[in-house]
Amino acid sequence: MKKIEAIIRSEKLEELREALDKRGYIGMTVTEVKGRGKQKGVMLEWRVGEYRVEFLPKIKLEMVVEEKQLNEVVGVIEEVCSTGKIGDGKIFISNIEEVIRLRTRERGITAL
Amino acid sequence: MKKIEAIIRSEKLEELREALDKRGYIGMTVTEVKGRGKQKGVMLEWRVGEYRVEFLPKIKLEMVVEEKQLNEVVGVIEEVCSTGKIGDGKIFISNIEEVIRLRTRERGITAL
Amino acid sequence: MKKIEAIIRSEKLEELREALDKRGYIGMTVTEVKGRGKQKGVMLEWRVGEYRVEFLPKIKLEMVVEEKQLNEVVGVIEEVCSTGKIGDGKIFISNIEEVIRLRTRERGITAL
Amino acid sequence: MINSGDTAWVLISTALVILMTPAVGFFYGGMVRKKSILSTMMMCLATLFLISLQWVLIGYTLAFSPTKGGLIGGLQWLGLRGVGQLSNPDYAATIPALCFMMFQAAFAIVTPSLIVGAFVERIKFSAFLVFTGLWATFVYDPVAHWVWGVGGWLRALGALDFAGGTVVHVTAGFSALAIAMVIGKRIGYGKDNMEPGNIPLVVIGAVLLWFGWFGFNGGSALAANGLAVNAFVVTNTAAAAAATVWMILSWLHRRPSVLGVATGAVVGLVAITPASGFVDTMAAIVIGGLAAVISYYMIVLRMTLRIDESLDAFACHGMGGAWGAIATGIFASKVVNPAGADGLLLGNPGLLGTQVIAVAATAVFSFVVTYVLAVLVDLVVGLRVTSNEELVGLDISQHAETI
Amino acid sequence: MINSGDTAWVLISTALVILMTPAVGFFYGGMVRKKSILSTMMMCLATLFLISLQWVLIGYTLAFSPTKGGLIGGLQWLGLRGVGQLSNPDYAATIPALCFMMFQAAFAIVTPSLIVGAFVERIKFSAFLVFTGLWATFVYDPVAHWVWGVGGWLRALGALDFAGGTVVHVTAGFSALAIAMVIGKRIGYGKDNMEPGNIPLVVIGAVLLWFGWFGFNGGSALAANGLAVNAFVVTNTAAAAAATVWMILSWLHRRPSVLGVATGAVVGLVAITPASGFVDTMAAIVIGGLAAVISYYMIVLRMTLRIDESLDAFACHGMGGAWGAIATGIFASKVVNPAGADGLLLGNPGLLGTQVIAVAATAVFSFVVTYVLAVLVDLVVGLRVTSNEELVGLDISQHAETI
Amino acid sequence: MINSGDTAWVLISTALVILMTPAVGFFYGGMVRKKSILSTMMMCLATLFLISLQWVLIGYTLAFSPTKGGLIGGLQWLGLRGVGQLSNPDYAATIPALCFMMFQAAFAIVTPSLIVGAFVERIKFSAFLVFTGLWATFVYDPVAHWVWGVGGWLRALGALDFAGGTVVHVTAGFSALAIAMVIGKRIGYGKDNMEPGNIPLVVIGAVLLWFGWFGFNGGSALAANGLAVNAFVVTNTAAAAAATVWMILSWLHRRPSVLGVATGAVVGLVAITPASGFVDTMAAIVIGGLAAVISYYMIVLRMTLRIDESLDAFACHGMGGAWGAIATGIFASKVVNPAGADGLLLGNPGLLGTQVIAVAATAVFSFVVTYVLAVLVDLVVGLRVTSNEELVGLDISQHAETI
Ligand SMILES: Nc1ncnc2c1ncn2[C@@H]1O[C@H](COP(=O)(O)OP(=O)(O)O)[C@@H](O)[C@H]1O
Ligand SMILES: Nc1ncnc2c1ncn2[C@@H]1O[C@H](COP(=O)(O)OP(=O)(O)O)[C@@H](O)[C@H]1O
Ligand SMILES: Nc1ncnc2c1ncn2[C@@H]1O[C@H](COP(=O)(O)OP(=O)(O)O)[C@@H](O)[C@H]1O
Repeated sequence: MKKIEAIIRSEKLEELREALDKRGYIGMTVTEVKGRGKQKGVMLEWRVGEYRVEFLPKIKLEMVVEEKQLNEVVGVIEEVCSTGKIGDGKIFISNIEEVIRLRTRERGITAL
Repeated sequence: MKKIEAIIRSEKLEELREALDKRGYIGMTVTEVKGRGKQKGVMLEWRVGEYRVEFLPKIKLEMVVEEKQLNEVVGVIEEVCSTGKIGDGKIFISNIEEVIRLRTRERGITAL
Repeated sequence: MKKIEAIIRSEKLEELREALDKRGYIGMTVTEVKGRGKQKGVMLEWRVGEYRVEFLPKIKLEMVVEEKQLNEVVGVIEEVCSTGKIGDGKIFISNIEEVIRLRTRERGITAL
Repeated sequence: MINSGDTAWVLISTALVILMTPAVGFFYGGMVRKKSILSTMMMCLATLFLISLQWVLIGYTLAFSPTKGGLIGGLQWLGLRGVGQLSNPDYAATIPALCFMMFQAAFAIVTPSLIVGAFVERIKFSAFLVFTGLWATFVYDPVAHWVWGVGGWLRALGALDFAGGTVVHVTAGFSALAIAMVIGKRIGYGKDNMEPGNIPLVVIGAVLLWFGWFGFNGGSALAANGLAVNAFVVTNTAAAAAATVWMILSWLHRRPSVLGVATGAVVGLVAITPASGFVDTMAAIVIGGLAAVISYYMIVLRMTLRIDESLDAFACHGMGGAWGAIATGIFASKVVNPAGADGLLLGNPGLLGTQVIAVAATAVFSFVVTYVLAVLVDLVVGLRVTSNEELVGLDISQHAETI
Repeated sequence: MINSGDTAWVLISTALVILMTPAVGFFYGGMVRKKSILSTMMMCLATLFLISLQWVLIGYTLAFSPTKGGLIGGLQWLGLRGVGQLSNPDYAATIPALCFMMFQAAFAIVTPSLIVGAFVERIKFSAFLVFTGLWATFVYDPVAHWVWGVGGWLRALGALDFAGGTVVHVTAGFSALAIAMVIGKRIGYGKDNMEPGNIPLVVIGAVLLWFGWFGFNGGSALAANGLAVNAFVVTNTAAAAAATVWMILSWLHRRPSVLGVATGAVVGLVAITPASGFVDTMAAIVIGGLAAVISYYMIVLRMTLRIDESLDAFACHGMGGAWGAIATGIFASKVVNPAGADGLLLGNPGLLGTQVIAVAATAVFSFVVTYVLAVLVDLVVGLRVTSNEELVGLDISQHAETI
Repeated sequence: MINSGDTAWVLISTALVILMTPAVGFFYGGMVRKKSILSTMMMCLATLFLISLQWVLIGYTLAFSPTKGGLIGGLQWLGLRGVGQLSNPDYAATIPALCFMMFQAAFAIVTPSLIVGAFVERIKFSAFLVFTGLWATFVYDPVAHWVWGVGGWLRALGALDFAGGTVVHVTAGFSALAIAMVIGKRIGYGKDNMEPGNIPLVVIGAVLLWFGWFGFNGGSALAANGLAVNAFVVTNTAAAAAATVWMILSWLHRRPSVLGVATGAVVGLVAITPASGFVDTMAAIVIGGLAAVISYYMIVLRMTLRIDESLDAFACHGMGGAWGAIATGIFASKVVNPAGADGLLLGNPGLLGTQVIAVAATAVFSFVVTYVLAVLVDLVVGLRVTSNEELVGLDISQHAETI
């Protein structure tokens, strides 16, 4: 199984969730994170003048999927989350050795 | 070394921490996340009527352990966090190549 | 590619970001987490007396880097974040199989 | 003759009512998504700044100086010329004219802030400022003159509005509906969940509104006398009754929520506003209780019709104010206020008719003029932010800030 | 004759005291775990709704209408019949009777909200509503009659309670202890950490309580006169003294915390309440300072005994109110209030005896009746949510909301 | 003779002003980083406790009892001896002397809390307490005597300060600059971003300040009369004008922020303070509008100079207060206040000269004495926490608490 970790723009989450929902991908975990990349930060207003915030709020979406689903899911994320502007985010893919569903104590792919 | 990533019900954290404590598992990192799975979301009250919240607050607990400890820790988590009701959560297990304790700059298992 | 996951003291983040910045490491994602380790918790004041908080606020910094950069980045983190006192934190290193830059849909090292 | 007790009471009441405008900002701000909380609070604050200036410069004279044919005041008191520390017995014999002016200022300020609920999370801040300035001048000031100005045509007709059921709530509510229709729905409305960003902030807002309303209604007696006390008591009672009924309605449906009771309380406060100087405590229970039922089901209807009048200023203020004005026609009693009139239940159906006319006139006028103003502002300035700005949230896009 | 200055003062004081009930909600709400903040605020809001109605319907007549044997008022003023815009010289000669009624309403409302601290995070919302309605009727109303009603037996005995040390704080505090014993500890009490969920909200609550207390004590003069001023000054002074002492005590222990000084301030306000119309500023320093010591160590004791009277209404209000009532017997002076009495320090030990009787009677009565009511409600409705609902938190389980 | 209306007004005004001290805590607390929010609120709360006690014990007599050569009051009223429920016509003929004392207490309390902005996030709590106690006694009390005490030398000179432009704002602002220079910059200042931790809390603070300021300025008439009303009206107007101008300035620069308008409003309130009993509404627009320009560019300058006077008490209060005092010399009019004087625009340049002297004297005195006190406290107690404590944040390190 593979873990897809996508750092995306916060405002894209709802649309992405729906797009994944439609193709039957329900299970996922999201975290509010702060990110920094090409888009180095943002200038915010202070009482007078502004200050740089070095980290921007982003959403980290984690999904563990079967290997054969990997491409489809990545495709959907690319579809929805690429705007072509700096700050779109990244996807990281890594290996997951085992999954356990706590409710049923099932293991492996059926536990997804 | 293995990383155990458990998505559990928030209200189980205290109990789980104690159970792990008792067996000598102290080191862990927890994050407040929002999850979505079989238990698709929850209906919350608005001023009138209700609305669906697509993501539920969950706790992500991360523990890096030696391979030989893996089964014991997973067992404790299953013990404490399975209620048999939808929303119990999942455990994901993956490989960790190196650990460093910042305080001492130790590496490997002794750094856990 | 490797993922460096460092659990550090919150107050070290700004310094670390700058140190990494100087060497050209810009991309990173940070999460506010709560941790527990040797430093078992902290006593906080209640109206009268105190209570133990079992988890302490920490920062989790995630960076995906090329393998050849690994040592340099780990070195910088050690440099900045080791105070020698309990609670300095840990670094976990794991493998990342693929990276995708959403903006350009580039894959692999160039996407970092 | 200036009476120090009356002046003390109207002054503190004025402070309480001024506090209500930011309180609306807390109440509304907590109900929108996290990315637009500051923007929502900001609009209410900006209303306070803008109308504070508009009122002393031009608003007060348009609303209260000697009438032009019952429709609008003149320019005699432009820039407060001649409005001083002596009393003006036309309006309040025992307090300085400047004190009456300021009490009225607080009403002129809070009213447009209520409309903010209609267009949160999608309006351009510049467009909002322009709209609010125009609205105060072309909707609020004339209606205030009709109902409260000496010689105003609704006042002459005998319409009763103790503290602003028509002037404040009907105008704001129907205007909210109009501008919501012009600006259109939020992206994702009816599909995405629109979680309230900060419910404790809603409660802080609601509580300060309740607190401020004692000045709103109690101060409208313009004296610290039995009538002020009556208004105070019925205000508290109606709010309690409405909150209780709302709690029951939502419990019947599923669960009694904090958002629900906070809304119910505000609706009760709205409904008792026009009646508070004319009805007694037992009537207040009925007025408040029924107001909750009316507004509750109006929200249900509004949602069914999929109109994104986002925070229900129409259902709460428009309908609540209309019901309160009509209820005044039913429950008013000269025992409570000899300077008022008896209502339907005391055998005088005429008052009810007058009240209905007052509600209809202010509702239609507010809706139509606001619709026109909104279309105009949309043409000239553009009402709405870009969809990208909307998705990012107004806090960042309009104010470069985050909570 | 109605005096406008007195009326203005009592009206605004009433508004201040009404603000205190939601303020208790903020104070308590910020002290519980994040999952039950809204539920805690909701209970205080619901107290405001419920008792606002209970009081105008039945509470006021039970507490203040002509006595039945010194124990309870009659039903003469049911639904406020005959309570109007003229004054009732039995209670306050210079303000409308309706004004006195409303000022008292605010006290009747805030008192049960104090008990909320005893059962947060585990009570069923329905059970809470039933309990609160019963408690107001069977505990508060009689005790208010005893102490403040014309003909009430403690009043007849000469007990002094300027603003509710016994009527408000002793009743609430001892009742909190009783119901905490019936409902039992929270799951995990003494084991899990029970982190306060929002300390700034605690501060907002404490600050609004301090602010409201000027109306509570100052308004109890029922006139804007020197006595009101005295009450105002000693109120501020006692709060400051108590907060300072609490700060020192917690510093000696380890660190001066915000939670600590906020608590200390409230304890000082509680303790000065019964005394505020009878003692001078220097006495206020002593009363407030000692109150902090007493309540501080009472919390230590309570924790040692592992009683989950969760937010220490007993230690703060029960003990603070008792100490204040007794201190009145020690420090009272006819120089401050000729209509009062001299206390022990001015050579009149009799007053101290009377005060002790008043405290003992209200404490025992409150504890016993509350215990019985709590057991009854537990039998009929069930006091406690299921353990699953408790673990999930009352916000979701009782109100389907999250902050 | 005690007048009940005047007493009611000054009492409620006092309550409003006392509310301002914690409001400063919210305003400042929301502007610092998350790790020191509680510490910032705590310092303002502690000011309230400490100076409440200092004032009744020693402060009031130093500031207001019969003069020692125009420089300081005597010890005649130590511990409030002789300050009672009768009026003292030297200060206010129609309210109890104790009422005047308490109103003044609120001013003495709020002033040192303004200085907190200078040293947030790095001061040792113990050092803060010592400094504040000394400052109140050696800076505030003398200056209050000079300007407001019978026989005070600036009062004798004819300097006008209706509600504390010099006594409150110039002293606090110049003292803030002095202690900021002594304590030095925060670690990372000018390098790390110093994100405001909670902007809604800033708004709550600003709103309560605005609300409280009606008591601050309106109450300074010491009666509920036309002058109080005038002060009330110009207060609101100047705040609105300043907020509007600040909004425009920051919009010209980039975006109108909530932080900006909140600051603007406070600056307008500061500037109108000394003038509020002497100028009319149109002058208030000018005074408020220019105040925003002055303080805005003073912050720009302060940042350019890289002085970490962290929350700009100097730019906002020091400069705002100085400008307001000077503006009084320009715009004052005997039409508004026959007991005042005419200013420059009405042909009396003398007043302007006196005002400049008053500003200069209080500014220099405050700066110098504060500098000396700060150095002394640094030597004896140590002003600053360790760098580790600073990095962890003052909430944990000084108070063992987290939000
Ligand atoms: N090397 C990295 N490791 C971890 N997270 C990264 C890395 N590079 C970027 N990110 C995350 O991705 C987000 C978007 O990166 P950015 O460079 O701004 O986007 P893009 O280059 O796609 O326009 C960042 O905010 C950060 O959270
Ligand atoms: N495929 C997945 N990838 C990542 N997280 C998941 C996945 N499936 C479930 N989760 C997480 O596990 C939580 C529980 O899942 P759910 O399906 O509701 O539980 P269960 O099926 O065990 O009753 C979810 O809220 C989500 O956070
Ligand atoms: N085995 C582990 N798995 C996951 N996180 C851990 C583990 N051990 C420690 N941590 C994280 O590292 C942080 C620091 O650990 P701690 O033992 O206090 O530090 P140190 O031993 O370096 O002084 C903890 O707060 C926790 O977040």
